[in-house]
Amino acid sequence: MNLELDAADRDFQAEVRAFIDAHWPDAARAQARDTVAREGRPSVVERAWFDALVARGWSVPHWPAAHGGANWSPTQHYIWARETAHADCPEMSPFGSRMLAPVLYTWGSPAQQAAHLPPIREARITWCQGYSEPGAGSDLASLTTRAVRDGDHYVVNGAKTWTSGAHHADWMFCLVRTDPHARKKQEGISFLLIDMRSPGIEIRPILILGEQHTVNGVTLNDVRVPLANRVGEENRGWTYAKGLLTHERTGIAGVARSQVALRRLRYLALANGLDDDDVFATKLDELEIELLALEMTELRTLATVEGGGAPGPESSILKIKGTEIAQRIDDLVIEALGYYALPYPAPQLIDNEGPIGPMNAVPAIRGMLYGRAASIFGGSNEIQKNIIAKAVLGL
Amino acid sequence: MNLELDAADRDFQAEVRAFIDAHWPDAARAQARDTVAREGRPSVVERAWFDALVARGWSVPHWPAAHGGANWSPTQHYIWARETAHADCPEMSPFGSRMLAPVLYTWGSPAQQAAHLPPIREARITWCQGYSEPGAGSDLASLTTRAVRDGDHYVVNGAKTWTSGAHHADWMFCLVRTDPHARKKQEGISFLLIDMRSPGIEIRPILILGEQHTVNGVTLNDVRVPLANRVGEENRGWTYAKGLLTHERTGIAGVARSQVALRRLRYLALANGLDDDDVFATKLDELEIELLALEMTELRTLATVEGGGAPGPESSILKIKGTEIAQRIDDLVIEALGYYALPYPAPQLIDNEGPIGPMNAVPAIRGMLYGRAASIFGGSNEIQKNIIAKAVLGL
Amino acid sequence: MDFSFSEEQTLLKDSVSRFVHNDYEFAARQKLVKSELGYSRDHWRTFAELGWLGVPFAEKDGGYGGGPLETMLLMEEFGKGLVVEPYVPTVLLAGALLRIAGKSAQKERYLPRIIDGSLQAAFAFAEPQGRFNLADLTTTAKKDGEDWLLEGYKCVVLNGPSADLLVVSARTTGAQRARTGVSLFLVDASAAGVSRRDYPTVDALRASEITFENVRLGKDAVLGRVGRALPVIEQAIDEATLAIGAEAVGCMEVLYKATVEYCKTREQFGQPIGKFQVLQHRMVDMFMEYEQSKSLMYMAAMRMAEGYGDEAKKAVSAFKVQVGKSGRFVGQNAVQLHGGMGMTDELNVGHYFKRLTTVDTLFGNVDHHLRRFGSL
Amino acid sequence: MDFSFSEEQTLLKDSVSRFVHNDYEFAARQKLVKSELGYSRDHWRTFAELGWLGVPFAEKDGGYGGGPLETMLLMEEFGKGLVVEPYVPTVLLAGALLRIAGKSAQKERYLPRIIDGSLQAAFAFAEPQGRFNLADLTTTAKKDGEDWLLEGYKCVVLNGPSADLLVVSARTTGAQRARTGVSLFLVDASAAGVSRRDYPTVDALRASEITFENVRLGKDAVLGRVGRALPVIEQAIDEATLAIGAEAVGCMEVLYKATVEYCKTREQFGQPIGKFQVLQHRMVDMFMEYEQSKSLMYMAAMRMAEGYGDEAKKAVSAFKVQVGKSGRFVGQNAVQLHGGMGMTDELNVGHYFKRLTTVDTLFGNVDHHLRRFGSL
Repeated sequence: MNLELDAADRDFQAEVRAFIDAHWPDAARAQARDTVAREGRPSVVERAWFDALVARGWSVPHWPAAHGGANWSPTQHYIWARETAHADCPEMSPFGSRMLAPVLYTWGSPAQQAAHLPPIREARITWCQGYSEPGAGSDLASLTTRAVRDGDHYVVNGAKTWTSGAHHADWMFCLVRTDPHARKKQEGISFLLIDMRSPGIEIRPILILGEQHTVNGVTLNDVRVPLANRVGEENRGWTYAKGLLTHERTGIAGVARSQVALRRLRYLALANGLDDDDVFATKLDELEIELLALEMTELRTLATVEGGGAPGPESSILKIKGTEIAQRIDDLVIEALGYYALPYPAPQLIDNEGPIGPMNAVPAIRGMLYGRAASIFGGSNEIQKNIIAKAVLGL
Repeated sequence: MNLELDAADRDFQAEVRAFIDAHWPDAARAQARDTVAREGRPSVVERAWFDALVARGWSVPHWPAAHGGANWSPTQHYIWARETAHADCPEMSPFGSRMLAPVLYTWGSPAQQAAHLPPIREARITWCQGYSEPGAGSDLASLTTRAVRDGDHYVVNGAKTWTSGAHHADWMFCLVRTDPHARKKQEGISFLLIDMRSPGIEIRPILILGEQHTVNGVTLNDVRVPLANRVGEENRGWTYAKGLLTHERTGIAGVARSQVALRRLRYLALANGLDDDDVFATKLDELEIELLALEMTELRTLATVEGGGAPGPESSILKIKGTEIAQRIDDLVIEALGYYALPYPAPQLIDNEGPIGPMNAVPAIRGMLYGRAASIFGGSNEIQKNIIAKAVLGL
Repeated sequence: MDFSFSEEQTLLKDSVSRFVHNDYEFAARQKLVKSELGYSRDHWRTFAELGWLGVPFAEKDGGYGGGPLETMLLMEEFGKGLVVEPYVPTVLLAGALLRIAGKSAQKERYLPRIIDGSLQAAFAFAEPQGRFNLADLTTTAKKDGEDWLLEGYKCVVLNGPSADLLVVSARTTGAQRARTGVSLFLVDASAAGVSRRDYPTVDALRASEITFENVRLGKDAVLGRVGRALPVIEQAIDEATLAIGAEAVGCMEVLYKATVEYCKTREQFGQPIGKFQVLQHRMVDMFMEYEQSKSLMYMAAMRMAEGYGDEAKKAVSAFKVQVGKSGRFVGQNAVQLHGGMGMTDELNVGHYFKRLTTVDTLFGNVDHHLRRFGSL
Repeated sequence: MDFSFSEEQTLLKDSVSRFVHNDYEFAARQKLVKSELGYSRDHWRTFAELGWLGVPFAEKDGGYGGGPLETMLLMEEFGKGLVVEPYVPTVLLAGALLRIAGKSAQKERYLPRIIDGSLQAAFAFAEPQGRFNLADLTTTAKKDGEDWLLEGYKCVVLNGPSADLLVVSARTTGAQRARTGVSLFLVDASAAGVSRRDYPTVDALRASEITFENVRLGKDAVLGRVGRALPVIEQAIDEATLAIGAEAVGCMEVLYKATVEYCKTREQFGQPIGKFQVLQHRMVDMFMEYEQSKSLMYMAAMRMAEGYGDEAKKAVSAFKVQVGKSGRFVGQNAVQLHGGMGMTDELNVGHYFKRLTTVDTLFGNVDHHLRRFGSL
């Protein structure tokens, strides 16, 4: 047992750091840190970063090598996640690269793989996810969007909701009901790829707490989708969608992101006259210890995976603790800011006249509000605990 | 709205204080504070206190005046509870005076009232409660102790558990099943008074965490109980037992006891070098605020009752918050004691050689251990929350 | 001991409650907050007509003759409707400072206009370096003959954009954090040397950063005794703290009840989610937090009504600690239990959550008031 | 990074596990703790025969050549059985002090007897006024010619009743809390001037209050450098802290699993109580606390194995904070979910709870280690 990186991993770490230094300049870093994150198309510096990744073959390192993945060990993935988070590097949209791609390279046809994997790898095309529906929140499988065959097309009718980035996306991967009479509700669902330019698609912004526009309602009215855009077999879509939920565990805890956030919080506390405050310092130290524990829990999971095993029961903690810690950091940022937690000017105002209060006060309150979603979306923490109770504790 | 006591209540408070000064000397107070509470018969000073109460007509103030109650207003009861707690006065065993007596003066026969109420009022006879059974914990109504008629007697067979003070008690009030075929399990239960000297009763001590003997298992083998010792109608015992659960709310929050405990904790913290410790001080202040809130919640309940109303929804908080606060104080006492939380000598050793460490270290750890029962016995806090969810929130 | 309300108090409470219920539905409120002004001048006139703007002022000053209990009742109802009209800055902050420290001439000049709704005011007290310490001031006022010259910077001045009158705390003598040497000045918002940067706050109110550059003030601009203003400021802030705490109690009541209703109707996995025991207990916890906050609200209001002193300060701080913690718990869990819907701008739940977050910060957060409670 | 155990480590763990499983059932343990001695000399001999008493000592000193990782593995298994034999005071405290600071002659005299099980020892370091500050000493040792005279009082000395050898911290120079001027002395428990008051502790171990009155010690009684013992003491205490933390992790594993099993079988209201969602989530929380503790246990052991310095101290303190909090949560809820049964002396659950409570206090509680973590 030891915590040191071995020589090969240390070399890799150095390589990663050099790459970041070369392609993600300090100015970009500072800007990423101190401004409100923007949705949509990458900015110029972000585009340059993604291009460098593509050139280096590191844009989708977790994919199979045959499709352009980097063949990294879990430890290398861990190093990559940590180093890029600490440098505030932009992340590729997860919808294409982490959520759809595993479905495509596992169950997609060769034609689908050839058409869709390269643009995702090159960050040229953005995807959104059409899973949630009004009325079916955590109970995803009770979705009602219907797809009916009409010649070599499906005709799709229904509504999706909480669709992140639908207003920027070129494509949507979507669960639809193809057999309303299936014995179990999970068994009548298919997995479709839908071009967002198709006639009949309407997008309605859903503003999130504090007027942030990231999610949307999407209505589908007689949208025609070629049968060739169905992934895998008809009525087996639930299996594919569910499979990918267990596919991706690295990074789910957000340890590196929280480490960066906690470091900034310490700086903020110092800048806000809290340096002598034992009670506040205690809260930071408690959080840091919880985060250390989470990091070690993640490393234990990595070690199991690296040893060829399946992630152990400890891995099920990652999402719950990860979101709890991230939300707690957000809360303490608000505490540290004092009165400067209140101003909430429109982004244009900041662009024109500069921030109000300390540099990162505005992203902070925005982040806190949006961060409440972390324990709701993608399976609420209550659902996560139900899963652990059943799957791990056998209750 | 105001918090001041009115003139009459201030007079009453003065009267109570004078009474306590006269009948509960400082030496008794100090001893009550610094030694392990003992089970069983009252000590000499305690006996004198109870005698004074009886003489003054204050031993069972909450009873109807006809049976020897004091006809106090809710505010007077509150004043009494507060003053006696702050002076560490002994409390009468609740089993006779608070749990059985209301059943007797409401549903008991004149003969039962004449036989049993006076000795309870005079603290001459002690009672224990035969409700819980092995196998039926929070689910009280599924009890299986059987009572079968045989002439003018019932013959009782079964087992009771968690019976506090059975080893000192003269009598037990007991729920037994008289109709095993009743439609609902609540409907076949009767309420019996059983002389603990009856042949066929066996008492087995159940030692509680830390070898404390307060509760017992009681086995009943062909115990003969005169029909005349059944309270009320046959098979209606559940109604009587349940009725008394809502009968008695004052003091359920233990506010005065917790105030005393918190004051001592502050003293203990000072004596243990924690006077400069902001983090510990913060914990005490947080608790004090919670306790203030609880006291006000209790006063709001009192005010409603005093105004002739039924206790409002706020009263359902009293038990949950009361036990949470009391247990939290116990935990902080252990923290304050440091290493002196560890010694656990037998009481005889303390009697012979004096305490180990600060005067109240030993009662403290004993109290902490026993205090864990507060959120379990008498309807666990989980059950209490189920009740609030249903009865107050309508869920 | 008496927990009942007088007939007058009940009438006041009912009239505010009726207004919130009939004239302040959520959609209309959302239109208001998106308007240029950020609130409704019509509503403000209604407040004046119903006498609410005069609640805390003495009858001889043209007011209603109310006190902390009346303010509490009114603000609790305002909280239920998330009322955005600038009652706190104008009536409860600037108004209280004038009420407590104003000379007759000052009262006569300003109070009638506050009470009749024609004057908007703000209290500029916070500074970027000062956190919640009311005495930590770098803004200064220096004597120049008979006049004063005011120089400095105030942050997050609530109602700054609308205020005609600014009450400004400034240091006239002493070190940056000394308890003495603090003075109050009445400043015309349009005076030369006063410049503002206006913005909305996260809870949809309006505030300003205000710079004072060499602002010349006459000697009648001094409010109260020179160098002795801190106790006056503390009292006004404590009154306002009680008020926004009561508002938060109103918010919590709406939130816990809305959550219960939502969970009774929202179905998942074939049953209303209110049947899940974990959510039931969470709502019980929300309910208990609300009730405990309400208890301390009553205590704080009664202590303030008994007279302003250490007992009252301690009670207000205890209440603010409770409201800070309970508000966070109730707000976060109302959002959580409403799931995705709780995250949206269109549902009212998130807006109550934002207001509760702001209330925790305003006039000192949990840690600040916990420390103050312990020190009294 | 490597989270796997060596073959030797696995063998050690398995052998301790087997012992606990086969020879340490709860009923037998309960008989032991009620005996005069409070533990079993037979077991102690077994520990010696299996080499466990030599685990942390170098092979050249006759030991097993293990380190923090081996101690962690052994203690975690001990924790599962609530082993009461005085391994911590004899091997891990007194033993560590001798190992770290002992001169060859001292090691040769004592270590073989610790390793073969013929010597019982204790470390007398705590004083009533000192709380968790290892340097806060009123016990003094003064030079008298070539000799030392030891004078003072030590509290809650674990294994005091059985100890043949006492290692005693005392102040030889400096102010009561100074970091320098602390020395260690080897004292024969039967020496003139040593008197004890023995008692059981709440977790069924044995301890003593020990008075030293004018105890005369030869110069070879000094362990390590005069006046420079504090770093040695800190290291020994940190090693022991890791060890009892690992023990607590073992306790938590037993408790969360026992609670899950109990809730699967215990029926109330017509179903196993493990079907109630609130209890399910509580057990999930217990499980998570256990896993998080285990994670920091690995971290602390690995950091200690890398070498003793600030990184190691910080990791041990982080671990102790986690164990203190998690232990309290898991212990209290194991009792709560076992209901009345959890309160009884006859069921093992309450005994694990008591041990977890004690572990939180021993060598500094949560607040102490939180502060130390923040200061490093």
